[in-house]
Amino acid sequence: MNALIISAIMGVLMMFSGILLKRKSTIRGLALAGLLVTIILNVMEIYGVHLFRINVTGMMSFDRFSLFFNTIAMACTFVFFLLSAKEMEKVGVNYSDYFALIFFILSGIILSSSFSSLLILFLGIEIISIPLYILTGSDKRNLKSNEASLKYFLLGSFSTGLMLMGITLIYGNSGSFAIDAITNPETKPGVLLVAGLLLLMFSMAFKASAAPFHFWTPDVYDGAPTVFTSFMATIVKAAVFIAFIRLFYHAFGEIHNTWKFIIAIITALTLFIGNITAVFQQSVKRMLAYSSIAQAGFMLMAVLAINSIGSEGILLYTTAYCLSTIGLFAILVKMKDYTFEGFNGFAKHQPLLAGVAVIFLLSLAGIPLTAGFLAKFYMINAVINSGGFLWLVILAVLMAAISVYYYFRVIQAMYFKEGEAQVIEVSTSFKWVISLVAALVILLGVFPQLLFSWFYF
Amino acid sequence: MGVTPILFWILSVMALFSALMVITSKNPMHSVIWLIIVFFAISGHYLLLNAQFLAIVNIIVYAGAIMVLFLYVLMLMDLKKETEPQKNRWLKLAGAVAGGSLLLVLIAALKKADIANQIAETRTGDIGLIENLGKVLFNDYVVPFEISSILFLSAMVGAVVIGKKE
Amino acid sequence: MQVNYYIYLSVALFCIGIVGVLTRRNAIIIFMCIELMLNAVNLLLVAFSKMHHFKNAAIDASAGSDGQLFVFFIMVVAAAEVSVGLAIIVMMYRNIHSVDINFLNRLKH
Amino acid sequence: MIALLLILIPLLSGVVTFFLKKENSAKSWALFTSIVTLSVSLLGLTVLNKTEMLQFKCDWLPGLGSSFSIRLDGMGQLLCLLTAISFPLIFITTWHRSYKNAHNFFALMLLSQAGLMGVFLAMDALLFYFFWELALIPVYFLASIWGAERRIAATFKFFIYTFVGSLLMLVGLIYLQSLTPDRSFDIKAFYSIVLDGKTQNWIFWLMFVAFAIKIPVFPFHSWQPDTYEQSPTAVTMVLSGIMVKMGLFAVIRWLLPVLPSASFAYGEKMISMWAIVGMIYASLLAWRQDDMKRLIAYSSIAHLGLMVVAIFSESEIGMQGVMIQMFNHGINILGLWVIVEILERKYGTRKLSELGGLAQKAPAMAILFVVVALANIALPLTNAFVGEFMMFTGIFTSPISEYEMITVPAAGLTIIIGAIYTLRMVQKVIYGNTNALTATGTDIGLNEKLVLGIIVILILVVGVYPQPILDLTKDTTNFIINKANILPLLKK
Amino acid sequence: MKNALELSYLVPLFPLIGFLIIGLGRKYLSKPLTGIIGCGVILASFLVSIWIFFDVKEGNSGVVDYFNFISAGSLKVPFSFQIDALSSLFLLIITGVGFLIHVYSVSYMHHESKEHFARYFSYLNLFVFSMLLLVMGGNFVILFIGWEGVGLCSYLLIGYWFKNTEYNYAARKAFVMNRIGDLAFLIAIFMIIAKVGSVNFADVFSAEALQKLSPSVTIITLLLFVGATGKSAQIPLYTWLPDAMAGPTPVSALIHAATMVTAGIYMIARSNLLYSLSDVTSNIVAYIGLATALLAATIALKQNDIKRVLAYSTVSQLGYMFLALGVGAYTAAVFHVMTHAFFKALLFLGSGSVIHAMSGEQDIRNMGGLSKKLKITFFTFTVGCIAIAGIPPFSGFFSKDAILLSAFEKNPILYGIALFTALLTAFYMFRLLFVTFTGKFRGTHEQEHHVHESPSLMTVPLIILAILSIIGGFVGIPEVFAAGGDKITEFLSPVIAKSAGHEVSHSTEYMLMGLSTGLVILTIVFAWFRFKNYQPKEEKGFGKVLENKWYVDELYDKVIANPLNKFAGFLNNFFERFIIDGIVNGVGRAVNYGSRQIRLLQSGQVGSYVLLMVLSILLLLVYQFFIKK
Repeated sequence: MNALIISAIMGVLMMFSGILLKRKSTIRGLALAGLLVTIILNVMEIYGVHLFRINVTGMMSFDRFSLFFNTIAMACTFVFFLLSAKEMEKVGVNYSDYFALIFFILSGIILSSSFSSLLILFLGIEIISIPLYILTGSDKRNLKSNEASLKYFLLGSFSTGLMLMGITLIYGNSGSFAIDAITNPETKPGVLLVAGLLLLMFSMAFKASAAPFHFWTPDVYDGAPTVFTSFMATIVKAAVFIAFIRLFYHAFGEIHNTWKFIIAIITALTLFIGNITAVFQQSVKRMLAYSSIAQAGFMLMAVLAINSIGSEGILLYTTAYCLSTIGLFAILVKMKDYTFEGFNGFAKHQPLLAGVAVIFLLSLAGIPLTAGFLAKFYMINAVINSGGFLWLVILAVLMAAISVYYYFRVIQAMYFKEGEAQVIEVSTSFKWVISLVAALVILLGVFPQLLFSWFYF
Repeated sequence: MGVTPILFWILSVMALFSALMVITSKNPMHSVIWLIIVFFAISGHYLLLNAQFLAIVNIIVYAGAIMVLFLYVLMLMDLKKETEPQKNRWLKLAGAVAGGSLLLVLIAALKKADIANQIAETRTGDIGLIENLGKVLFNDYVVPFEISSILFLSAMVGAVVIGKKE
Repeated sequence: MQVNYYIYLSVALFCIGIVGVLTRRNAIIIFMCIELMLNAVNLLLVAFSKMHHFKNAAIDASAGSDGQLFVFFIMVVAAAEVSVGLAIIVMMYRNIHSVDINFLNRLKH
Repeated sequence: MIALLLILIPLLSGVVTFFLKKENSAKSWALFTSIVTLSVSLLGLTVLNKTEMLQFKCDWLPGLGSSFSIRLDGMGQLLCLLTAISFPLIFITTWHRSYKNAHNFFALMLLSQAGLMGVFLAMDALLFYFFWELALIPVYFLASIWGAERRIAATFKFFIYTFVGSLLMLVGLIYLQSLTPDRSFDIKAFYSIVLDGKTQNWIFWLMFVAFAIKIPVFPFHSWQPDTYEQSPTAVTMVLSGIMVKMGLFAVIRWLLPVLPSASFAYGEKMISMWAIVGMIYASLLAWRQDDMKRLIAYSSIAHLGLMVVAIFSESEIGMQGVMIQMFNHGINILGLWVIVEILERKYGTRKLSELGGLAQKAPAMAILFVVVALANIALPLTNAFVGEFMMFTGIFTSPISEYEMITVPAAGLTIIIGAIYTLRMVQKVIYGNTNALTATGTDIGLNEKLVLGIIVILILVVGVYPQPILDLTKDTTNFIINKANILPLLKK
Repeated sequence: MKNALELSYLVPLFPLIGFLIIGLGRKYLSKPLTGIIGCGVILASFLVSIWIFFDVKEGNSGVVDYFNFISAGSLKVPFSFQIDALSSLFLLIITGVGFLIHVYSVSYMHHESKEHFARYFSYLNLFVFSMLLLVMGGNFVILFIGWEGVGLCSYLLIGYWFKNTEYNYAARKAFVMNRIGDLAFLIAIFMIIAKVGSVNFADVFSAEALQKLSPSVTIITLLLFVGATGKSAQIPLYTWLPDAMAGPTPVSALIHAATMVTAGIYMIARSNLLYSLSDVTSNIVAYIGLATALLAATIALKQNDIKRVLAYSTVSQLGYMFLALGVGAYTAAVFHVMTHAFFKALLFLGSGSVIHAMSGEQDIRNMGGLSKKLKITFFTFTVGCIAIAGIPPFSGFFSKDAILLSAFEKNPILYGIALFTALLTAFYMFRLLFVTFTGKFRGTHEQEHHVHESPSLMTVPLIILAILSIIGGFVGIPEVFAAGGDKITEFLSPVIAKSAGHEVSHSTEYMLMGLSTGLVILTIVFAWFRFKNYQPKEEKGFGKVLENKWYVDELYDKVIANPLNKFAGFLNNFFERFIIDGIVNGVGRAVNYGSRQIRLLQSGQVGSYVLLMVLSILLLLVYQFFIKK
């Protein structure tokens, strides 16, 4: 609750900061400070410090899982700010508004990680989506940005329609929006419930960019300004997954036999399409868009597993995935040429950046000693421990092997090929931060309990 | 057959017919008009279900504000009906067939719902009255209500960001 | 009225909306069709709300009002969405002087 | 303690090497630490009975049922010794070769050594997997950065190929873990699982594919000749001398004892047959190669095929043969690669058709080369004879085999073809008359003499008196065979 | 004084030390020193061997264990030597003849450079070492070690002049052919291990073990025999031996005539208890031996290379020995090994002397009339020819007679063919003698001018061997001549059980001896008339077939080597590239192709995205509600 309110207030503050503050660095500083405060207050809430006592009438519950995830999401946002906030200046003139929108999105993220009513889920998802439509289109004179924005908007609203139909049907069956009152374990799930559940699943799959509802993802991620792609491909997607898991764990966990297979199909399709399509991409940015679909396939395995390993794993997965992808995007933003060829000879000119990029790529590919490996490991472990679906696991690892193909193309370009990779000036502080992020990725890959011991205290 | 069913059927036919007209009209302006008629028909349904508050809000917000906005934008763009080139016929057909099949599947599935024969009370029940809804809204739903303000704020910021000339 | 009539009606409207989205090229019309879908949902929600009220009024006098409130929130969201959506469409129109979604083809493959 | 040191020394010194910018200091440092590692490994041999010196265990991922548990058993001792011996030899051999960004090269080499050590020491399945990959990745970079012209495609194929395998293995390991009573990755837990045949079959194939790719067993071998050809020779040495042993090792430690009935069901009947087909196939191919690296690669496939057959014969003698042969093959092939490295550096070619007459120009090299080549064809009194003899005996007298009169002669054909291609290689390289390229040849230098000398001495010593090694691995073998042998169960 | 058995390790140790010293010090040792060390170590071995021989004669035989070579599980292979009558006899032959050949070599190889000279002697010493291991080995594995070791040395020495590609091929051929036999030998060893659990001769030939082995004794003995055909150049693996003449002549004398090639005989004689269990194998051994003897003899008729004639003659004589083994006359076979070692070494060294005199010329068509200039060589060569032809009282007569007699007992037809072969032998040997040493000189003037008798280091061994060829047969005088004259049978009886005595009557025996001697002398006379004034001419018809060795090499090439090579080429160029690697790369390409196709789904059109989404929803709903049970 602390974080929700503070981030909303921060959003408002940032809205006005554009008028009051002239220097962009001050705005950035304010945002960073505000976010830091939010994080601290959120952590304090974990330790029982509640700034606000509000009766939420059972519509939200800030349990350890959600608070913990919120911390991760905000910490990743913090990293994102540190690495890329400066780049947002280049997008357009409304510098402070971008921060405001991001803070609003953070509120939405907090909502969708702590809802216990479908209404809050709906609101949370919408609060995430609407600012995103705008951020996507924020580079107003760039036709690609425009196009992406409109596509995202049209398809997003369409999926909102699906979601609402789903919620309605569920409501028709159970007469309540509270997620723990939706299913009745004693009776067989009614047709309305199943239909609603599926429609809800499809719309969540859409938000999580799972195949076959992923079509918006490459276009939007490609068209959006790269800084915002970085944000929405990581933190936002992570939040959607947390919402997804929360919903299916709490609301539909008891009737998992009805939907598990469908999820398995979606997971399989996502893994397949995401990985296979990424292979042929020529632009690293677009490749990362497909890779985010592919990673979503892995994260869906936590939804499929609905067990504690899966929930634990999704936290690690989102952390690993967010850190790596944000780091990679932060480097990508600095590049003049987003194609693979643009990276040729990068290692020679920027050995440090190339080195950390390798770590991020290895993490995304799931190579041991990086957080990405343990994340994938958790997912596989979760599915295997939930019983069945070995075929899916095997498909997943085969696809992971394919993912190596396109991630390593970047490594090959950087290290093994000759070329003149063009890079914008990078500051020393940027190098420090990104090295720390890379170190964190490795640290989490070797000692993931650093994350979990905190989770379990 | 009482008045209620008759009204129900009239309103339903009206809504469906207007909805079909929305998607088939060549002229976007006509589509808007037809859509407004759909909203009126739906408001009629709300009244029939004794949800007066929503009926009014629907008229004001949807048929009023939103549709006017649409009209305004359309007029701003001055879209003639010729300007909308028709989609590939096969794609259209595919779209229609897909939507139709979805309808069939959903109805075939939901037909078996165990609540199918329950009654949605019409013309009675006072939960749809402003007073009652207001009580619930400001007692139980005050948090979401406040949260929706975040939504509005962000939409506002967004509209400004997008709309403002640089 | 039996609730299944409302179900059929709403589903029909919903699907008409979908067909509209599928068959039209004008972004505004498509957006209108999405609004149509939302309205179908609203109608169904109200119907369910009244159904639950009818069933549970004895236990809880305000039973079913949450459905109607949900409709209220949907309208709120729809209004916000429309404002943003139309802004985006207008921005698009400013750049390419068209609202034809078939022209949205710079990003593909 | 010793076990931990074996991993830590190369790991830490590898990390340190990244920061040594001068080529010579990186080189010397790498050589120095690898010799330290060797000494530690030798020290390990002297304290065979002090188990507390040879093992180390601490918590690592308690939530996942995994711990950092390493132990030096007989088989581990042997393979760690092989690893420890190989690296100094590799460094000495390539002493005069100059690498671009040498510090990175040596750092990655040391890291791969740490990975290899870890694989041989790990007593925890997850840890094992970690090291398995840790060994692979530096090698991938080494080969891709410092390799030959077509390195990128070739090593990439290698990497993806092996990565697919190891991921499947990971699935298998996790599956096994989910079946252990206490959800643990500990090897003891794995050994205590009792599974029905059907489950075993599933997991068996998942894991075996990984090992088969690594070994490689026909028809999963196609990455190998390309990779060997394209990698810098120092890396090829690591790859073929030690890394392929990982596959065999893993089969022995993680497959046979854990999934005995599936191993029994497929190993002897199916895999052995394949391996034998592969042996003959690879031998025939080796016969037709012109590039020495490819020739040796195919020859290695043939030799490893025999080891696979011997492993699945599940006989004690055969298994002992495999153990000693893992060591021997590592030493022998290292010797061959040293020769290749020398030839390539001196004459710029590895093509048999372009070499010749070096016996006149480089008699010392020729002699050492011949000894190594003879070891490659398992001539008696060389180390390989002991291994191959025992393996063949094991296969022939295997308690589970029914077709020994077919398998052994078929596998034995490779003895003949092996002689053909190895002698062909010897002949083309050192015999005949010199040509324009080799006419100016000179004999090998002191460091190369030293390396080849050590290798030849190892070849002969083990060939004449292999008993110490056999004694070293006896307990491991007994244990594995007892775990793997399900004949008593079947009889019941 | 210690027991000789305990010092038996010295016998192979000396040559090993010699090998190491010469091999490692090849750059530093002068040629004379190399020669002295090389010969000295063999002499030392020879002396120890003599001592051992007499010790054994005293009845002092046994097995000496040194250390565990391999001990794993139930398999225990000790490194042990078995010293008994058979091995001590072979020790004498090997070290004795070996010593003479070493001495001969010092002079024969004197024109080689220092290092190559040393290389030669180190190989030679290594060979002796391996050969000693072979005959001393107390079990099959040690025997096998020596067995392959001698193969290796043979390889190294055939290819001694490594610049010559032809020679290298010959060396490789020898090694590979031997390996084919070795494989069979190995399998036999495995079978013995499987049945008996031990490889020690003492265990394998015990009554209990023989009982266990008897069900599969035929296959085991056959496999052992295949091994022997490789080493001892019998059909079908004989073709390497004539080619092996590429090596220096003393090598041919030592390895390819006197010692190594008789390893097969030794091995079968060693396993005589096994062979007597299987009639089938014995018959096969006899027939193969006889066929080889005949075939090689016919080829030898038309060969013009002096060493090749001798090589085929060796093959033929080895066939004889196998005939003896096959008919159960193990002693006769061993006896023939001994006499053959004497006279064949003599002949080879003699030919070496001729070649030496002719400055490397080996074609007898370019010789002739050498008897005048090479008196000692001519004389000793003649002795060798008489011995091999089997004219009493030369050594060949006794051993050959023993074989013929045994063959006669077994089957007169065998005897007939064997006798015919003996006649052929006499014919081609004397053809060789006459063509080389009589008539007119047919070489170039330069050669003629150069021809000279070899130095004494070469002639003395010739003379010693000639004496041995003359008197060597007296250790096996048939019982008909002198009771108790057959000392060799007596001596070998602990290893090879004495047969009950010949069944044929003395008169028959006399008649047979007379017949063979008479016919041989007639043949020699015939050869004299035919070849005393030999002029070379083109061979035609059958002669050409013989000159081309029945085209067996070509046949092998066509039927085995070429198809195999082509098959390997097919595998390399097609199967590996397009099937194995093709599938792997194909997977990659399929992924790439799939990527290009699937990416088309991403058409960029919102309409198609929605359509695809709706269709997916439709399918999933249909699955959930109407298909899923």
